[in-house]
Amino acid sequence: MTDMSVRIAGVDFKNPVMTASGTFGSGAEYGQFVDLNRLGGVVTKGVANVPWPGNPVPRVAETASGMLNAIGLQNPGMDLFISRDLKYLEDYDTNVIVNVCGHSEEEYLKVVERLGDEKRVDMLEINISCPNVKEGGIAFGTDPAAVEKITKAVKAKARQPVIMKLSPNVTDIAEMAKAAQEGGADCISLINTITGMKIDVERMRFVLANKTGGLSGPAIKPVAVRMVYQAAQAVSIPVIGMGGICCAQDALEFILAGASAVSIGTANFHDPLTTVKVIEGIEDYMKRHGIEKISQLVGAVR
Amino acid sequence: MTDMSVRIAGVDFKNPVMTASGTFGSGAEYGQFVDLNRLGGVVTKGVANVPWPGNPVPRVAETASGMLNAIGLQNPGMDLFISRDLKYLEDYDTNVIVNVCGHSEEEYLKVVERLGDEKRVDMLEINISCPNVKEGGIAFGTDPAAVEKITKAVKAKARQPVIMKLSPNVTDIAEMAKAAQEGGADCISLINTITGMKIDVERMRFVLANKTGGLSGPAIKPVAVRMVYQAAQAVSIPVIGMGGICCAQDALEFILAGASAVSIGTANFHDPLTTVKVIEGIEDYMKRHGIEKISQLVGAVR
Amino acid sequence: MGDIIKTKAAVISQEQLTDGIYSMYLMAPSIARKAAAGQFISLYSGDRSRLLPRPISICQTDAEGGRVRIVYRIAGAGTDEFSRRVPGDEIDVMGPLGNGYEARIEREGRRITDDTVSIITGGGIGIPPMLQLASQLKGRKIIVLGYKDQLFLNKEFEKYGQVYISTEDGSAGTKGNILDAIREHDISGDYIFSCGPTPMLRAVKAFAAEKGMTAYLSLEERMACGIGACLGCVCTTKEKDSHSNVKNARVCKDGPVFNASEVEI
Amino acid sequence: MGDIIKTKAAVISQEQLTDGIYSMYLMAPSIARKAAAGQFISLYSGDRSRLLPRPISICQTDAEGGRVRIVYRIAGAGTDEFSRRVPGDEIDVMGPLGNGYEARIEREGRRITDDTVSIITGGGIGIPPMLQLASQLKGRKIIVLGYKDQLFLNKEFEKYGQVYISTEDGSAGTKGNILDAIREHDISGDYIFSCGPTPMLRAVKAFAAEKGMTAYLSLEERMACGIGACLGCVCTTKEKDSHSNVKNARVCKDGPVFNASEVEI
Ligand SMILES: Cc1cc2nc3c(=O)[nH]c(=O)nc-3n(C[C@H](O)[C@H](O)[C@H](O)COP(=O)(O)OP(=O)(O)OC[C@H]3O[C@@H](n4cnc5c(N)ncnc54)[C@H](O)[C@@H]3O)c2cc1C
Ligand SMILES: Cc1cc2nc3c(=O)[nH]c(=O)nc-3n(C[C@H](O)[C@H](O)[C@H](O)COP(=O)(O)OP(=O)(O)OC[C@H]3O[C@@H](n4cnc5c(N)ncnc54)[C@H](O)[C@@H]3O)c2cc1C
Ligand SMILES: Cc1cc2nc3c(=O)[nH]c(=O)nc-3n(C[C@H](O)[C@H](O)[C@H](O)COP(=O)(O)O)c2cc1C
Ligand SMILES: Cc1cc2nc3c(=O)[nH]c(=O)nc-3n(C[C@H](O)[C@H](O)[C@H](O)COP(=O)(O)O)c2cc1C
Ligand code: FES
Ligand code: FES
Repeated sequence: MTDMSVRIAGVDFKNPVMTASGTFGSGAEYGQFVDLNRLGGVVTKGVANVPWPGNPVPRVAETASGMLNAIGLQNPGMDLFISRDLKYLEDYDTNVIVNVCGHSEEEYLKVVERLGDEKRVDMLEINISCPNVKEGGIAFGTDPAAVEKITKAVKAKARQPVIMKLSPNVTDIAEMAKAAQEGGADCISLINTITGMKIDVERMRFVLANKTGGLSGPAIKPVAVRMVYQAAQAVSIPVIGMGGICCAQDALEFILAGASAVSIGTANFHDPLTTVKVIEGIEDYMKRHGIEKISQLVGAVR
Repeated sequence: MTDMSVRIAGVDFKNPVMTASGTFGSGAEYGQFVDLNRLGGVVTKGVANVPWPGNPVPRVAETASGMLNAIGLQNPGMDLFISRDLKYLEDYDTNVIVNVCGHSEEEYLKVVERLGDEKRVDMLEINISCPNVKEGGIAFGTDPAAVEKITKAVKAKARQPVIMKLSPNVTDIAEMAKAAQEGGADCISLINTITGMKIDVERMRFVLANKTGGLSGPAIKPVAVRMVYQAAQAVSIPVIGMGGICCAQDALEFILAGASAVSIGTANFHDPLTTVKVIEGIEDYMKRHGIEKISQLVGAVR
Repeated sequence: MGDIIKTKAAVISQEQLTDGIYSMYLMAPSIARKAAAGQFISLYSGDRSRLLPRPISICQTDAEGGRVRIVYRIAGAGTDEFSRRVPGDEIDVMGPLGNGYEARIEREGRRITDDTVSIITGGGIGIPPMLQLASQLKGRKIIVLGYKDQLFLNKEFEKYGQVYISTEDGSAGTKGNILDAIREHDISGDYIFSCGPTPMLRAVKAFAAEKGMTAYLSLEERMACGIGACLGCVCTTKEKDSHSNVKNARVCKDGPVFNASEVEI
Repeated sequence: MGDIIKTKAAVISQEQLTDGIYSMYLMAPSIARKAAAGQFISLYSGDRSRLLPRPISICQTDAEGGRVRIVYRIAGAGTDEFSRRVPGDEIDVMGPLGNGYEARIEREGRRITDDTVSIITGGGIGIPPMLQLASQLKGRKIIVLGYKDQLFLNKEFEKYGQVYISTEDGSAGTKGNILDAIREHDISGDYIFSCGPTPMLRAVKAFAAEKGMTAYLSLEERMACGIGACLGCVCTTKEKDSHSNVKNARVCKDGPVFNASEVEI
């Protein structure tokens, strides 16, 4: 028997494969292609205390084996999110992880408190790493003292286990991981997108209205695997890895590097069945290599 | 007439297209494919005061639209470099930029002093950003105070104009660019490679003997363009841009973002004629857009 | 599970209509069966360095034959790749995507009858989706097609109504854009349907407002998912839309067809 | 300008020899004219996400016909892609690369005459380059081929000398590796040439040292440029080599063929 279940911060996952925030809505759209019951977890698009309009278009651009996005955390606000998106997810047997965003500590805390009462929320993922909003987001995620402070503040209010989502746009990821752990995080996830830019040379202007955007997809996978490895070496709390995962082999790179679970983002846009294919591929790999429990693979390459 | 010539730190280039250090040897091998006389400049592989053996193999690995390398600055030492590689370049009418590496300030300075007498050396590029050596390299390039200090030390001894080559593995590239300018650099170049990792999941081991390597190629272009833009906005000295350039359009992205010249690295491995094709493509673009002098394009998108 | 499917579609035929404009028939029965005028499909590149879908409007469907026709312009590497595919090759496609014209009209409680007069306008590469609309719409149809210089598809419209043409260089029809043609021929109707470059859509919107007509426009935006999940492709709406809770509708899912009065373009 | 060229080569034929092993003929006249046994070519993927060359040994050349034959194993995405190319398709190739066996022998001042006895050994996917060597080498040739289980190319060697076989599962020839076959048949000679997995090359080196024979080995290493510029593909040498000024020779340019006594493997 291959046992793909993992336990992260006291939460049981049927398998280590989830969706990456912002690439899967709250599951309704991709639910047309994949049975959400098969997923380890659904990580929702970032939600704030009030609706956010996001950035002007164009918001997305293709790059070599990747893409840039500058959605700017458009979201319908926590009230509609709870009454509609969380409600939709009630019918599924998968973990729900709500990604939380804010412009200030106060805004983050409003969402964290409000979600505290929601039974359908299994974990919170605090996005301190979005490169596409002027205030908040990445500003919190590139200074270890700020990471520790916001983590502490969130932990003081949170009723669910807290995942701190780290930015790759830093000199030393291990330091950021440690700061999150110091602050009391139950888990860290990484990487968010790497800040990038594309210029339309024929029209002599930026492709994205926001000038810069976040780079995701297979292009960034080597950077993500390296950072997950460094972070996992630096802390004792579990790590959720992501960045460019397209197939089971990619997911296994993250797990062998130290991730207890993985998230799949950009690849969904190319193939909506990616999550399920990755789950099946990991199972097949475990059988071929005679691995009984997936936990045996976590951090096995060091 | 399209005028592609540029002047950087008092040095005249017939066009803004050069090779990226470490990808072109000292020109002899690619000289079989391209006429070196056509290039704006040849930037040599990093050279140290004594021969360096570099890292164990495997040293290279392919990634999605990119590659990892962990050559570890293998080089024959400055004496053989001068007597053989510089001598070879004497026959060509192109600028010669020597990339300099070291484990300590002292080692950098030994090379800088020794090259001071060499007429064939038009500029020095100081590599404070190699992620593949334990000491020196990147350690100098990720702390602004260290960048300023090494720049000052090099400038005090250098007889040729000095380019400081910056690392992308930092939180704030503008700060690094300013530190180099503060230290008296004549020019900055960026980006060097981004630290990455690849795991062979079937064999459950790192693909590179050095575990980590530097990511280069089209995959990193959006990050490189963003950093060149940010650096060019932050300083008044000229910027040489690189990272994933494969065609004229790519090179023009860097120029429009603020680079006075560009270097081509990984793309040579895929197509040895890339440099010449880029030169021809830029010329064609200038004609189509009625641009007389390439300097009109530098930083034109902001 | 849903109505949208992702599948491999075999290329049945590939034909160049004019410089850089191609017509391709794909075998995709489940899409052909369901697709309505104004909907689109996403085509995926076979090259692993190009991950995002290329949205292309459905130009014609043949439900019985299982065929979907697209007409497209080479705009970059992806469309260039598609133009090189030959019969027998396969392309990954997803569809049908978005809401077509009739779905939107119905939702608004309107009805097109045999007495309705519709002006169907397309500009440049916005012309192809209008062919399916022209073939399906009830009532009388007046068709106005705008080109830069070289004409394509115009003959195929003739069986559905009177066709007027405008060209920027005046080489055929009215010199100017489709609004010039509409004014020159004093064309009027109950509805106006339009797909084309944004300046043209803006002009159509203004014209419709001026004449008190109802206008439906098909918008374009850069997409990543094509199914409403990523919020990449929004357009600004006049009122808060129910999904976003801000004034941002998704072109891929809520559109691409919108009532001109509900969007800011 | 140099001897190495990069060119598009048309696929002439593609044939599966056994599970996962393919034989392909390419039309590349300028490479065919110059290539010597032991040299290799770099093949480039048509997919923009895979940038690095795939080095593949030359298995046979036909200078007049302009054809180059390679025999390769599907090891990953690149070789899988090549195996799907059909006659008429084109592949970007560069070559001929590296130093072959004869160049190395000559450089060392040795000569192979009609009286020389050579043992030619290949293991697995190291067998293909030995075919060209077997066809060109003077003197008497004893050929020892090592397989896991399924044989390929072995018949084609028969016209050049006595062929001995080893298989890991014992399904043909000696059960074991090529050294077991050599010992079983008490094979000896003046030179031993070898290409195959590193453990086999190590065993050949030790065997040659023990018997006082000269051994030439063809090494493999991950490559980026394939022409000596990037220093990606080095092997450790006993002495400082003149290019690196450290004990690192480039497999792509200084090799892939080395005298066993000069390299540490
Ligand atoms: C709803 C909709 C329907 C369309 N219908 C048609 C049609 O019927 N015929 C036709 O020729 N074209 C149509 N287009 C435009 C078509 O999608 C683009 O021309 C095509 O995506 C360009 O891809 P490329 O790889 O050739 O160009 P590149 O410029 O290399 O593409 C790079 C990226 O930008 C995106 N992109 C580039 N141009 C556009 C654009 N105009 N709109 C949206 N994304 C773009 C691509 O999808 C890709 O992700 C439609 C667009 C939309 C949104
Ligand atoms: C001098 C030389 C001669 C060779 N001759 C042959 C031959 O005649 N027949 C044959 O089947 N194989 C040969 N190989 C091995 C062949 O190069 C690899 O199997 C092939 O590159 C794998 O590419 P891939 O895309 O299928 O695999 P992937 O694993 O997807 O390749 C990923 C990257 O790793 C490199 N790589 C993977 N395996 C090897 C390897 N063993 N050696 C070097 N690079 C590798 C690839 O070139 C590519 O850059 C030779 C290798 C060398 C160095
Ligand atoms: C369109 C898009 C929207 C995203 N939105 C969010 C978000 O709201 N919150 C967040 O924490 N990360 C967001 N991300 C980052 C992803 O969750 C993920 O960290 C990143 O894309 C790397 O994974 P990938 O390469 O698999 O996409 C977004 C990414 C994309 C592409
Ligand atoms: C194989 C290899 C070797 C390199 N060696 C050096 C070096 O010696 N010194 C240096 O400053 N940069 C070195 N670099 C970095 C390149 O000069 C360049 O900054 C980087 O590769 C990004 O450009 P590219 O994407 O065009 O390759 C090396 C890069 C590669 C791929
Ligand atoms: S493309 Fe993702 S929401 Fe429209
Ligand atoms: S592959 Fe570049 S030196 Fe051999």
